[in-house]
Parts: sequence; C-alpha cells; structure tokens
Amino acid sequence: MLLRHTSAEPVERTGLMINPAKTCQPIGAMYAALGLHGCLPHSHGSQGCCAYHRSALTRHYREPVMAATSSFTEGASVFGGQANLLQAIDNIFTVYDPEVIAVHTTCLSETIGDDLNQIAIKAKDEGKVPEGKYVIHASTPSYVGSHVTGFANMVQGMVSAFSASTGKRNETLNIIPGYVEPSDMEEIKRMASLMGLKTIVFPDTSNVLNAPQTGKFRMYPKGGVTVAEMKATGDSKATIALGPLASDLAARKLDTLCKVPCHTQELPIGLQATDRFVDTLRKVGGVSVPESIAVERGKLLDVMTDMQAWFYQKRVALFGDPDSLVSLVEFLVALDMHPVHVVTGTPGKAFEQKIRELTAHLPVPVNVKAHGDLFLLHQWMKKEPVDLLMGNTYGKYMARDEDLPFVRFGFPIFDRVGHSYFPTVGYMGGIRLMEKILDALLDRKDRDSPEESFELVI
Amino acid sequence: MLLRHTSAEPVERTGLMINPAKTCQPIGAMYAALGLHGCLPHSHGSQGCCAYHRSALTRHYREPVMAATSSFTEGASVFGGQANLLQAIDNIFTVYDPEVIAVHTTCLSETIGDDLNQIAIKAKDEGKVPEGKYVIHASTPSYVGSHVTGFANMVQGMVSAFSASTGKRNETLNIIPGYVEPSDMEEIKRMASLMGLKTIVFPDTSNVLNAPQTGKFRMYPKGGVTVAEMKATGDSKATIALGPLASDLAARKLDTLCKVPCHTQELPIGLQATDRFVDTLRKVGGVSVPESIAVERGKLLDVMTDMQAWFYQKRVALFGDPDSLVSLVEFLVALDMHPVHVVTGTPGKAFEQKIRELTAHLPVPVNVKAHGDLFLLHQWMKKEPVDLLMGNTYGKYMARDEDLPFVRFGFPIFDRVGHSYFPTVGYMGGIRLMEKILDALLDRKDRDSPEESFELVI
Amino acid sequence: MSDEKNTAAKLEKIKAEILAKYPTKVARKRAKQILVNRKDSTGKVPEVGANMRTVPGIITQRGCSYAGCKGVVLGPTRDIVNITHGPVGCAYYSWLTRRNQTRPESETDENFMTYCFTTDMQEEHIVFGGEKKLKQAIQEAYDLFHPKAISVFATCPVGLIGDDIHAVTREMKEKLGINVFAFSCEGYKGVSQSAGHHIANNGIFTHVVGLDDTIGKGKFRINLLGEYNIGGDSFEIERILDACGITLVSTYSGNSSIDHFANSHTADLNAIMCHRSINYMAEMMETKFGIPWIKVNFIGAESTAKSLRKIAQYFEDEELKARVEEVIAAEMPAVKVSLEKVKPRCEGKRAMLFVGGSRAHHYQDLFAELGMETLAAGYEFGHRDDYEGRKVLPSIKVDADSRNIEELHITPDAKRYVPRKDEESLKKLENEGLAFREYEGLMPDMKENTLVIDDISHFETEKLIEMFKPDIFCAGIKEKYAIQKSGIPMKQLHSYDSGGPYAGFKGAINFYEEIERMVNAKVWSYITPPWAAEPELSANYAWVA
Amino acid sequence: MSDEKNTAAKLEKIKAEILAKYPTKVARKRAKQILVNRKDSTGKVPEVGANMRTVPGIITQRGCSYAGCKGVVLGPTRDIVNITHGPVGCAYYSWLTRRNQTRPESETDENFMTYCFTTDMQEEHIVFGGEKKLKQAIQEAYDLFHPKAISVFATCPVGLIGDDIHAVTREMKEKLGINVFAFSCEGYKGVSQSAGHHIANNGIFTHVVGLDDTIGKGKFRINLLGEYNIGGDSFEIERILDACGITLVSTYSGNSSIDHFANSHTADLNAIMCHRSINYMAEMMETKFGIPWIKVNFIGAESTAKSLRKIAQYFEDEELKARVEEVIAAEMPAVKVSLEKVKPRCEGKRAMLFVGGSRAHHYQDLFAELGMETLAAGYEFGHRDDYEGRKVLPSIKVDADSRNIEELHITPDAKRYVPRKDEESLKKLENEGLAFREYEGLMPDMKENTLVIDDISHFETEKLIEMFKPDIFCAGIKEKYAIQKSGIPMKQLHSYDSGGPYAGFKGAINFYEEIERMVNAKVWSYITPPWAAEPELSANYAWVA
Repeated sequence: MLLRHTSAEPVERTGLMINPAKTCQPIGAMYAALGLHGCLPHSHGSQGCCAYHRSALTRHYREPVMAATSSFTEGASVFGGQANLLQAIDNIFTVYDPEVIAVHTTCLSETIGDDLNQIAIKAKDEGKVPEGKYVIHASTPSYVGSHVTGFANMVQGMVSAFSASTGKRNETLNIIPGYVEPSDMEEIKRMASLMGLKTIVFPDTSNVLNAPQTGKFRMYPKGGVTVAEMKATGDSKATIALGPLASDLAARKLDTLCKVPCHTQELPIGLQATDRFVDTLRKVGGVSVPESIAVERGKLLDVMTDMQAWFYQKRVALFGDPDSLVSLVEFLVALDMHPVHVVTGTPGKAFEQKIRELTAHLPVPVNVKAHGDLFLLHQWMKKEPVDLLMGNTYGKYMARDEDLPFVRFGFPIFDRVGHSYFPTVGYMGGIRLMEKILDALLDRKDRDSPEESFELVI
Repeated sequence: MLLRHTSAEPVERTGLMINPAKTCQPIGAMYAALGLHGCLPHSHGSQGCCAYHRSALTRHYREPVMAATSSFTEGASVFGGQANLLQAIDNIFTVYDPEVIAVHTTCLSETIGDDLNQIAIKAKDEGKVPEGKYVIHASTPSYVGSHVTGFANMVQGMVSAFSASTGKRNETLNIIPGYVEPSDMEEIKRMASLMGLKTIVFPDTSNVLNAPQTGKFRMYPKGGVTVAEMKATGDSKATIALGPLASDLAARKLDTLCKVPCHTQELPIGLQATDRFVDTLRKVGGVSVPESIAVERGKLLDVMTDMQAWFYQKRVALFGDPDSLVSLVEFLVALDMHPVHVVTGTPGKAFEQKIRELTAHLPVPVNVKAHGDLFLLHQWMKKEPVDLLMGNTYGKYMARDEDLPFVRFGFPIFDRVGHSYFPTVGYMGGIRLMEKILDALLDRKDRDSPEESFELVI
Repeated sequence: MSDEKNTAAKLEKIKAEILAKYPTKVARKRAKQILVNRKDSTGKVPEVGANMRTVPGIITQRGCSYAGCKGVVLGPTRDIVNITHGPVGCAYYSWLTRRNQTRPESETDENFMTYCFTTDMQEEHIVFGGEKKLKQAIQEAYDLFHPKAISVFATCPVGLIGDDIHAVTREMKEKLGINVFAFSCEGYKGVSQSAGHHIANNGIFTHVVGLDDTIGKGKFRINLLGEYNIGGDSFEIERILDACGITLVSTYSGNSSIDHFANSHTADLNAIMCHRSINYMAEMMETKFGIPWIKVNFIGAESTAKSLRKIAQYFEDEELKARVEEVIAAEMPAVKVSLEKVKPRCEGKRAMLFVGGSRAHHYQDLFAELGMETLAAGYEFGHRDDYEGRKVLPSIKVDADSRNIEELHITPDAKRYVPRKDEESLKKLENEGLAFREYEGLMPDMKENTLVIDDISHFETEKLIEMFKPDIFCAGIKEKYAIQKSGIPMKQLHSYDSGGPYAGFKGAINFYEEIERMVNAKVWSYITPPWAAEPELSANYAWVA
Repeated sequence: MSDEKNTAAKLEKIKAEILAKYPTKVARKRAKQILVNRKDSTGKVPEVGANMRTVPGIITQRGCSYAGCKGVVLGPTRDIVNITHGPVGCAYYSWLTRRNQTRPESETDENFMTYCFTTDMQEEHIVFGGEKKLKQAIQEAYDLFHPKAISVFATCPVGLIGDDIHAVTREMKEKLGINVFAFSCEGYKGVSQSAGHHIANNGIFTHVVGLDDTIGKGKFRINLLGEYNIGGDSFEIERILDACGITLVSTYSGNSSIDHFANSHTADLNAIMCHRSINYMAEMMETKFGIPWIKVNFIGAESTAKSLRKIAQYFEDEELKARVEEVIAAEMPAVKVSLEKVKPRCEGKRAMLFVGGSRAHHYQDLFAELGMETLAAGYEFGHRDDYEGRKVLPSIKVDADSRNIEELHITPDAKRYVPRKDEESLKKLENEGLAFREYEGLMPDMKENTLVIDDISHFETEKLIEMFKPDIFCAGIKEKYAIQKSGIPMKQLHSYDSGGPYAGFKGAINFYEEIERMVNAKVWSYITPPWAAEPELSANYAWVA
C-alpha cells in the first residue's frame, strides 16, 4: 500500500496535520497576479517560497510561470526586507520591464512586519518606479487561511491599486471569476458575451496560463486583464463576484471605493449554480437569456436525464477548495449522487454549515470538515467506503490503495492534461464533469463485470 | 475470454466476414437526412431496416431518431414497392407534416428495382405532395460500399433536389462536413465564423442529434440546414468537401449542376488536416487567419510538445471509417506514435494506399486493410501486440481480452457520452483527442507502476 | 358506474381525436387496433385488430422477421455459429445489441454470441447469386471454429435472387458432418418479428429437437419456453427452480445451448413465459412427444409464486408442493421489505406499456404490486390470442401475410410419443384450476376502461403522452428519447435499459427500486429554468445589490 | 588558435551584451559569475563568484535552505516521520514533488515518504509561539505511527518567533524513547539550498551516524554519498555494485533507511556522487571514524566503468578488480549497440546545462558519449570548489551568509576511529592515480572557450537561447516551459521529467534514447503554420478548384 500507515479509526488531532488539502496564501496571490496583463508577481520573502510557487503552478499548467523574489537572507530577516524589495523593484523594471509588479508577502516578511505600502511609496519616491508603471501589493500571511485567501487578497489589491470612478457609470459588468482555471475564465467570458453583455473579467489568466506554442517565448503573454480595464472597473454598472471566498473581498472593496454594487454567488459549476449565474447576468445586465444559452442548458439537462441511472446514489468522497466544493456538491446532489465525505483544508466553519444544508435531505450520513486533511478523508473512506473519489492529483494515492475510480478536480493537477483547456464551469462544463464521472464509473463497471454481463450498450 | 475463439493466426477468408468494421448504406443516408431541417427520413424496404437504423442511431446519440418505412410485405417484394411508397408519402405528409421526405432505398427495393425518381414524380402528380413540400431520394443499396457511401449518396441527393443557381454568385462558402458528429459540424461552423466567413454547412445534424432537453419533444428539432439554404448552395462561391468518401460526390454534383467549384480534402482531425482546412478556408474565402484560430492552433501544439514523451513510439491499433482514419493516422504519426494495425470495413484499395503513404517512413511494419473486419484486426493484435486500441464501442471486447487501454473513436459509441457534445475535429478537437489518449495511457501507467515508481507528477 | 361511463366516454373521445388525424383508410384500420378495454354483457372483451400489416409511413415500433428469428429466438444460443446471409447490415445490427446473457459452463466452452458472422454480400452476389459465397462462408466458419452446429439466416434479397440456402446447408451438413441448417426469415416475411419467431420455432423443432434422447437426472423435469435471459432473468428463474428442486431441461432460449434443445423433448412439462414467440414449439412438442404445456409468468413476485405453485400442482407431488411453499416463504419477506420502502413513493402513479408480445401484459403485475395503475397498453407484434386469449384462436382469420409462414404438420412420434398425463388426470387438474394449452390474454386481465392499442404509432404515442401525462412509459429504444424529451421517464422493457434481472423474487425487488428511482428522480424537476417565470426584462431593470 | 581567440572574443562580447542590461551594481556582481572557461598560462581556470547572494528581483533558479535540508537530503529516507514546523506551504510543496524512489524491504515495512506532516502554524502560533503545537504534533505522530524516529524542520518564521525546536525535540526524545531531532533550516539561511545540505549533514551526523556499531556482511563495504535515487538511479547503481560484489552499507540518501545511516560509519570507503550536497558528511566521517572518501560519477557508461575501477583500486583486491572488469565487459555491449543506433542522430548537436550542484558537470559526460557538445553550463547552488576544484578551498572567503551555517568541530572518535588505510598506502594509491579528498570541479573538465555561469538568471537564459539556439537545454521545472516556448526541447535534470534511471549502464542507454527522442522529435517541426509563408491574401484572391 502506498499509504500503509493509514488506519480506519479517526482520532482527534490538534497538533499534526497529515496530507494537507490546502496550501499557503502566496501561491494564490501569484496566480491572481498572473491574470493581470504585463504583470510580474513578486514574492517578498525567502527565495524558496517563490521557487516553490513557481514550480507548483508550472506543474499544474505546464506553462512558464514568471515571478521574482526578494531573496531574503538572514540579515534581511533581522533588519527587515525593505532594502531587498527596493533593490528588487529597481532590478525588475530595469531588466524585465513589466507594466506592473504585484508584490505579495510571505510568513517571513509578515512576521518581520514589513510595511509593503510604505515600501512601495518609497520606491516611487526614489524614482525606482518608471512613469506609467505600477507596484501593487497584497498582504498574504501563509499562516492565515489558504491559497484561496491569497488569491482573494491579491484581487483586492488589484482593485485598491487601480479601480477608479470617473463618476460616469457605464453598462459594463465586472466579473470576478474566482479561483478557477484559465479555461473557466474564458468560458465565463464566452457566456457573458453570448448574453450580449460587455464585461471586464478580472483576474483573467486565460491566454496566460494556457498560452499557445508559437516558437516564441513571451515574458508577458497576450492574455490578462489590462491596467486600463482594471481602472475602468470603477465605472461599471455592477460587479458579479463568483465564489465568495475568492472574490467577495475584491467586490466589496470595489463597492466601497467606487460604489459599484456587487453581487456575490457560488462558482457556476453544475446546473443550479450556473442557472443562478445566468439569472444574475440577465437581471443585472437587463437582458433576456438567448436561445444559445438555453440550448447549452438543455444539453446539460439532456445528459442528466439520459444518464441518471448511473449517478443514482453513488457514494462520493470529495476534497478541494470551499468555493468549488460547494457548487460541486450541489450539482452531485442534483444528480442524485451521495457526496458522503467532504473535506477542505481551508479553515472556516461556514463551509461545513453550507455543505450540511446542501446535503441535509440525503438519506445517508454526511461527513464534512473544514480545515481538515486527506488523512482524515482517507480514514472516513476506509470506515465508510465510497464508489468514487474526486479531488486534485494528491488523491491518486488513496484511489490506488482503495481501488477507487478517481476523477481529478481542482488544484493542483500534476499528472494529466485538459483542465486548462476545457472548462468545468457553465453548462458545457457541467457536461464535461458528467463525462469525466461517467467515464470513471463505467470504466470500472467494464473492468469488474463478469463476462456474461459485460455490456456493449450502456 | 469474451472472444475466446479468436486465434493469433490470420488465414485468408473469402466467404465469411467476422465482426464487421462497417455497416450498410441506408443508416448513413438516414443520418445525413436528419441534417436537413424539417426532414423525415424514409426507408424504402422492410420495416426491419428502419427499426435497426433508428435503434443504432438512437443508441449512439441518445436522442429521438424519427424515420418512416415502406413496410414491405411479401406481396410488395413480388410486385414492387411503389404502392407502399405512395401510401407512405400520403400518410407521412398527412400525419407528420414534414417539409421534406428523404427516401433512401434498401437491398430489398434495389434488388426489386424500384425507381424512386419515377415514384416521387408519380406522388407529386397524384397530389400526394403538398405545395412547398418535397420528396427527395437516394439510391443506397446495402450491398455496395458502407454506411459512409450511404451518407455520400444522400448528401448528393440533397444537392440534386435543391441546389440551384440564380446566376448570381455570392461570397458564401458551402462546407460539406463529412460523416462526423453533430459536435464536429458545430465546430466546423464555429471555426469558419471565426475566420469571418459566411458558410452553408450541409448536412448539419447539430442541434438535431444533440438537441436540448426542454421538456418538449420536437419531431423536427431546430437544427439542420434549411431547404432555403440548400437551394442557395448553387450560388455559393465554392464548396469545401471534407472527407473524400463522404463528401466528394455531392461537391462534384454541385459543381456539375451549378458550376460551384469544389475542393475536397481530408477531415480536419489533428494538426495537419486542420491546417489544410484552415488554409483552404482562407484561400477560398480570401481572408487572413485570425489570432483566435492561431491561438487554438498554438494550444494544440503546446500539448503536443509538452506531452510528446508519452506518445512517442506507442503502438496503436485502429479501426473505423476511411475518412476519419486517414486524418487520425496522420495525426498519430505527427505525435510520433506508431499506428501499426489499421482496419476499415469499407471497401476501397485507395484507403490502403493512403495509409501506406502516411506510414511509409515509420521504423515499424504497418498492417492495413480495407474491407477488413475486427476478427482480422484482433488476430494482428495478438500476433503483434499494441499499447493502445482506438475504435468504436465494439472494440471494447478486444480491449478487455487483451487488457489494453481503449479510446472510443468513431461510430457507433453505445456505451459512453461526450462524443455528440465535444468535437474531435479542429485544433480544440485535437486537444480532446490527445487528452483521451493520454488519460488511457496514463491511467494504465498508474495502474501498473510498482509502488516505488507510482508518480505524483507526470 | 356513471363514473366508469365517463371514463369510457372520455377514452372513446380520445380515440376519435386520434383517428381524426389519419387519412380515412388508415383511420378505419387503426380503429380496429385502438380499443377501450370493456367486457360486454357476456364478459367478452372486444375484438382487436392484431397481427395486421403495418401502414406504410405510419411510424411503427415493429421490426422484421429476421429480427424475430435470428435476433430474438436463435440469438441467445451460445454454441451455434449463426451466419447471416446477406449484406452486412442485418448481421451488424443484431450483433450484441440485445442483452441476452449467457454463462458457458467453462472458460473453454463454446460461446459465439460475442461474434458476428455474415457473408457480407456484394453487388456481384446479388447479380450472380450468393450460394457459392455462402458455402465458402460455412466452410471457413467450420475450419476456424469446428462448431457443433452452424445455422444460416436469410435476409431480404436472398429470397428474391433465389439462393437455395436449404440446399446449401443440406450439402454442407453432409460434407462437414455437423448440424447445419437454415432459416428463410427474409425481413419482408409476415408483418412483424412475429413471423420470425414462428420460422425459428419451426427450424429448431425440425433440425434440433429430439436429436438426443438421453433422459437426464431430476424428478421434476421441465422446459422453460419464451424466456430470453435479458439482464439475467433466466439466471434468477434458474436459481428459484433449483431451490424448488425442479430441473430445467432447457430454456428457449435464454442462457441456452443447442444440446439442451436437442434433449428438450425428454422434459415432462413445458412452461411458457412469452406466449407469442414460442407457443408453436409447445404445441408441436405436445403433438409429437406428448408434453403438456401451461402458461407461467415469473414477472412479479406474486406471479412468480403463482407460477411455481402451478408447476408443483402439475406434478401432483406433495413434497414438491411443500418445497415450493418453503421457497416462497423464504423469498417473500425481502420482497415485502422492499415494497414497504418503495410502494408509498410509487402508489397511485400511472404507467403505460407498449412493447413486445407479452411483456406489455406481464409487467402490469409488477406495476400493480407497486400500487401503480396501467392506463394503456398494447403489443408491438402480438396476435389476437395474446390480447383476447386463446379461446379466440378458432375465430382468427389467417391473412395472406401469415399464410406465407409455413405451418408444420406434426404427428405423434412413432417411438417417442409418450403422453405425460392421461386425459382424465389432465381433466382432474383442469378442474382443480390448472389450465392447459391456455393463455387468457392481456385484455381480460387488464382493468376495464383502459386503452388497448396494437402496434402503436409514434403519433399515437405523442397524443397519449400529451393527453395523459403518465408518470412512466414503457417501450423500446426507438421510443425512449422522444418520450423523455417530453419530460416523462421512459423504461425500456426489451433491454431493460441497463437493468435487470426483473424476473422472480430478486428481480421484482430490482424493478421496484428501479421504478421508484425513475418516477421520483430529481432531474425532471430542473427542466424549467428559474427565469422562465419572468423571461423578459426591460433594459432599465432596476437592480439592487 | 586564432579560431579559439575568435570564439573567446565572441563569448566575451556576449557576456558584455548580457551585463549591459543590468544596473551597474548588479552587472559588477554578475560579471564575477559569468565566465568564459579558459585556463591561464599556469593552467588555472578563472575564479568564479559562486555561493554568493542572489540578487533580489533577478529571477533565479534557486530555492531555499529548507528545500535543501528537508527536500533534498532528508526527504528520500522512508522510515523517519519528517514534520515541517511552520505554515502549511513548505510541507505541501515538498510533498512527493521530487522523484526519490524507495523500496521498503516488505509490504509492512515503514514508509512515510508518501505522507506529508506539518504543524500547519496559524496566526496564534506566530503570535504566542508554536512550541506547544510542535510538541503535540510529535506526540500525535508517535501515537499514530510509533515510528523509530521523528525529525522536525524549521521554516522561516520559526527562528524569528524564537521557538526552540531543539529543546522540544530533546524533551520529546526523552519522553517517547525514540530518536527525535530537529533541523534549524529556516528558508532564509544561507544563499541557496546549499545551506540546507550542510545543516542536514550536520544533523544526521550528530543524531544518527554511529548509533549502530554492528559490522555487517561483505568484504568490500562502502557508502554511496550524494545519490538521491531520482527516477531509480540508486537502484541501477545498487544492481551494478551487487554484481561486482561490493556491499552498499548506506546511500545518502536514495532508497535509504535511518538504520543504514546509523550503521554507515562501519563502511570502509565513502564514494561521493554529488560533492556539493554531501561532502561535509564524508569529511566528518573521515575525521571521526577514519573512512577515506573518493569522488565517483555513475552518470555516463564510461564514467561508471571508471568509478567502479576506482573503488576496486581502493580495495587493492585482484579478485574484485577482475570481477569489476567482468561486469563492465558484460554491460558495455548493450551500451555500444544503443550508441551505434542513437549517436549518429545526435552527434554534433549542442547542449546547455544549468542545474543543481553537480549534475551540470556529470551530465556533460553523457552528452560527450553521444558526441554532443556542451556550449555552456553552470550550477544553481554550487560553490567555488565545485567549479574550480577543491584545491581552491583554502582560498575561499567565507561570507556572512555562510558563516551563519554551523561548522561542526569533529575530532577522532575515542573508541571507533580506525583509519581504513595508513598514510603510505593512501600515498601509494594516490601515486597510482586514485585521488582522495579530491574533486577537480566542473571547469577544468569542461572544454575551453565555453560559457560558465553561476546561478543563471531567467534573463541570461533567454539571451543564451536567443544567441546560441542550442539543440537541447537542461535545467529544472521552473525553466522548462519558458525554454520550450522558444521551440527548444528542454530536459529536466532535477526530476528527469518522468524519465530515468540515467545512472549506470542501463541508465546511460535510457538517457541516450531520451535525448535522441527529444532532439529529433517531429513536433518541433510543426510550429510554423503552413500559411506563414504568405499570411496576407487580398480579398479578391483568385481561387480555382
């Protein structure tokens, strides 16, 4: 067994986390910053953080992930990192010429107490920031929240740095897509444009972290929300924030700063959450739902009705990030599946509450844990077995030990391709999710059926 | 073993076909006719044919497949089916009110020698065809060619019946998508529109055989090329015929009838065939390739370069239809894979020639057979084992017996969903194909790796 | 009473409404096939127009004679190489598309059901004849597999071009020394699959039955006729019969071997499931070998119990009767438990069944056990006796199409005719309520003031759904998605979708749970989008966060 | 000669061009780290600025001290529970992301490498201290797994908030009675992973080495140092050593167990693969226990043969020497066969290697065997001795960052110091060409008039690619796709992508074939679309069918 020391008996743990289902804030901040066109993310801490984050993002996207670091040494840790950051800003603009440097902190610089805002101002005063260039920043202590929190903080940082109101409202809608794949951000833009709406989607990592192979490396790929667009967000009619944990913070900041009313809802994963997204788009945008969207919705429903027998009462164990799990669980329940074990590594009791509501009427007991880990999830699975496991690549060890069908979902996915090209949000994304689940379940059926019931037609 | 009587020693067979890799013409004609809006396909023969074709198409698409039949009895078989067809035409227009009835023959009516054209004229003369309604037809003898031939004949029938030239050429391009999925036809339209081209795609089964679940059954779904569009094809600037076997016939007919120049090329499956499709579109359309298309192409190449190690020299056995196999083989070769056993059930030596050309420089011997069957393919696989099998659902029996990774490709797919919603043509379709292949190969690696080399990062 | 009148009147109105859509001639014909099920003063149900020609152009559920012969009856037999003589299609479509399960006795035992064999006729064979090709095919099949038997099935063109498949098979039988025989089941024969069933019965009876006179073990030896092991039904029935100590000599033709057929004439009772497809066989076996037959039904827990008791009653053995009661007593609790869970969620819901030649009747028992009402039903290829009961047999006029299907003239076997029961013990049993050579049919058994429709058309299906909005509709694959697109769950009763077994006790439980899932499935509640209520919004929609 | 001058000049020009982009201070610093490899009249290579601080903002390949200590050195040991004390990230990123393979002796043997253990520090622990949490974590790890050892790794904040992890581990060691120890490997220590290697060496030497004095079997007993079993390298080396009859007492730390470390001081020779990460251990073992060390390299078939001969030479045993020659003779033919196939397709192609602390040197041998030229190379975290050779050690000035890394003061062990060879036999062997305590470094070994760049930056990488268009580039995951987006195949030499083993004879063959695949892969030829030639078309493009 790969996880041979995992017993079936959960015991209360207060000191040790085993096999985390989350990582730390800075990587989320780095990911968000990459969704800003012409931006170089900068990690203010030891260079190891930056190396780790770049490596993890690179493995997941199989794309260049450019970012710089303040490369703290022991001295800097004692006397503070201001000198390092000032030097870094100077060097970055000189050598790599980005439009924006997006600085995020680390546990180190947070513990030291470096004041990014003050350092950024100093850099500007010292002329280290060329005209028309920007240094923006977010405080992302690794010991608070998770990578999703870091994403939220950096998106808020983008708003704080750029969003401005000229006093003239326009019809544009801001959409904060949440901590999702580039393909998902693309899909959200596509759906909004099918609705005939003008939108600013930020951050937007599409065409950044799923960029084409053209034989030419671009330090700053063509994708990403532009500074100009970010500034314009202050004049938009409204902000739709998808995924409370990842997007609410920035949306509220935009409301506070520029009085752009915001509407926060779940990530549009699965039928109902996508319905709510479309409904919000039409209400906020003052448009009707076009036939093209209705057709996609109908296709999703068609697969749901055609294949319902295969989903019915299948027991699923899930782990991932709160925003995506909430929508996914709602979808699985709509498919008459039984999500019986649900774990997120991100702290926050609200998550457990929400999952309990969504699964309240299920005829089976449901285990849910926020700030949990995969060791606990695995113990639950051993105690009360499931038919399917869904989660990021780290789930494959449990899947192999328990001989379970496994659907990769979430971040990170280190061992397969597709996630950055094909969305799981929206109606078509829902079909892709069902296809993945059905492939996993039916491959297993085909593997395990005795010969007399091996089926041509399923 | 499921196929326990299959030995590893191929022997020449001239009388017996075992486990066919093709079916008969009429089903292809029925499928093509469903791509005409408001059309009810009609099978002129015993009712069993119609029942079988409807069942097979229904299992593949999980959609209503409406079609009528002349319900031959012994009497009709002796005295000819004219009376049955006339009565059928009358009943169909009265009860089911289609815009068009598309009649195809069967081995029975062909053997009898019924003259559809003459019967159609008679029906019109007898007032059985309401004003503004049409009866079109195609001769599709089951004992010639295959389902692909039937598709080609019915598409030609559509042209013969409708295409007309007003003498005024316009900028529209006709595209005959070939015997592909509704999702593929949709994708071909999307790509052409990204190129800024006005097109008429026919037949077009999108939104017919992947129609939405709306709670309301439509005898004639919203999709399909309209009669008006079909008539207009005669004034188009040119016709691009995708898949020689399925589309060339109609394209040439259109050239003959209306002097619309035609250009026939392979189905746009994989990088190079899609490149040729795009290049033809731009040349014929007189446009430049837009960034959006270039980006999709670059994404495909990105996955090709990133994942090349996993494709490299993998031995593949393939079966399916000539048009799609030719493009698929070209793509697999571009991925440095080794398609070593290739079988189509459709007769035609040109296919073998083409595959030999595409694989000529491979360092391994390649078996190829037209008018072959799965029994032969299986024997080849037993003699010279492969790493992967690609083909329709019937391949699953060989895959299980030989314990092979299996990628479903082609028609019919009776046991999975997705094919009618997600294209395999075009650049994005190429990514989907690679994803499917990689999932199959990497799932196998994850299954078979000893624990010490079970990998998180692949 | 007046209430019933109303329903009756309503149904007649609906019938009229449907017929109104048809051209006169068609309407006249369909009028005979669409009936309100009502007994007259004498207790007779109305005469139904069954086994009539399908009207060209009227979209039908029906298939052809080949499908009934090769697909239905011969398909489930694992150790015959079934070669379809014709163009590729017919063989292709009947390849693994039915869910007949089979379980060879060993890993090395013959099983050709996963294979598809065809002569794949090309144009030259149509023009110059296909006999040489067929001979070659049989030879190749023999050389490759050395099977114990090879059978040949004619497709439409074969008859027309005059290939003499019977001469060919006779010749090859001589040459190869194995059993080789053919079926002239061209698709145009008869008016539906039914003709093919008859042809198949004739062929097996002529070429196989009686080839092996060995008397096997077992005190109570029966054949189960007309059970095709869809989704494992036969396995469940075998399990139950085993438990009762009843020996199954052969099943026609679920999980079957040609050896069982060859020996089946040694059984002492024929129990018929699907009357339509197999009653010929029972008749012929009784005439030739003296084996009585009774109708049974293992669809439904109660029906299963009833059928087991009938068999026990036939053998007039107290031990067997006791054993049967024990088995029933052992199986029913699980059924009850399931019903208690499921029935409350199904009770009162309404079903429609249009399928096959007996399932539309048998499955009404299961719905009844669930407390569900059958609003309408009908067969795809049934005959009048399947609707009205065998008592009407004498009054059925044989039309041209049926006349073309050979009726074998069977006489008692000189040596092997052994009446299993003399006339008076048969009488005695009949008086005790055990009916021989009898099937009472669907209509007498079905509630009054329901609709009975033979060979229902797509148009009629749409109308029924529109007018009744049933909670579930049962038919075949061709109908499935048209019905589901209307938002009504649809259950296939040919293939069971991917479900089953539904026969016997465990099967009943499977069916209860399947139907419960379908009629209560959440998915149907999502079809209308949330914005359907107020689809249009003025552009200046005042939206507040 | 003049030709060489030209190359040299060209390279100097390129260097200048690169430096021109940097701010003056940075340029001055990088000038010391970007060198044209050229021996002076005395045969000395130029002094390289290595193990210097990374310049903030200059995108570097480097990681941190924690990565070097926990990730590189301790990570591959399967039977220690490694707890990372800090916020979740550091533990998460070092969880299964290196391809260190391990093979427990049995299904039940301990293996914690698939697990990730962390204290997941939250804000309150930063504010009020994390010692209690750490203690609790150790206790829980013990209660759950009862491991033989638990080690703790400090992350950045731990030092700052003043958690005394060594006091905690001492206390828990007392309490639990198992080996518990800690590493102060905060990320900010030193200037790269290198600091972490040193800290790891110190920790293992202090807390583990020498705990088990059992003398194991084997006549020729060695430790293999600085081999981490990426992609199974150690397995291949173990295979070869076994074949030679050489006993591997321990490997630092590929496929390792803490028990091997505890016993490793009983070996008679330390053979060093990765000089940078492990030479401290060799030094300390020699001082304390009297075990000599030699540098070996199992990367490359010739290098492997050479290294085996060195070991045999050390043991001065004719039988062993003979056995080694037999093994080499048995292995080389397959290598030759592969080379004959592959070399013609690789010869003359050009490579660049920027990675690690010894791979950038070792892998040049493999490329040389393929007939490929190394244009430029450099380390990510090497020191001057890794570039220029250990002879420069005395002249290396220790800067503030390095001074912060503890140097253990080791003295000969009172009881256990046993010089394996007396001074003159060592001398004798040295005269016969076996160098002890010696590593000649990358530069002397590399062709002249090539570029040597320490801690290469992303900007420099881009420039090199732009100016040289090499056929293959070797570095790590962070560099991979930036390079490949330029159309140049990139091979990871940390993780081997998903390949390996590349060590030993079989490994060499794997590498040959891998490189052949990469430099000849068809995919790179498709990047330019067919229409690139004539991208613009006038709308009235005259098109003819």
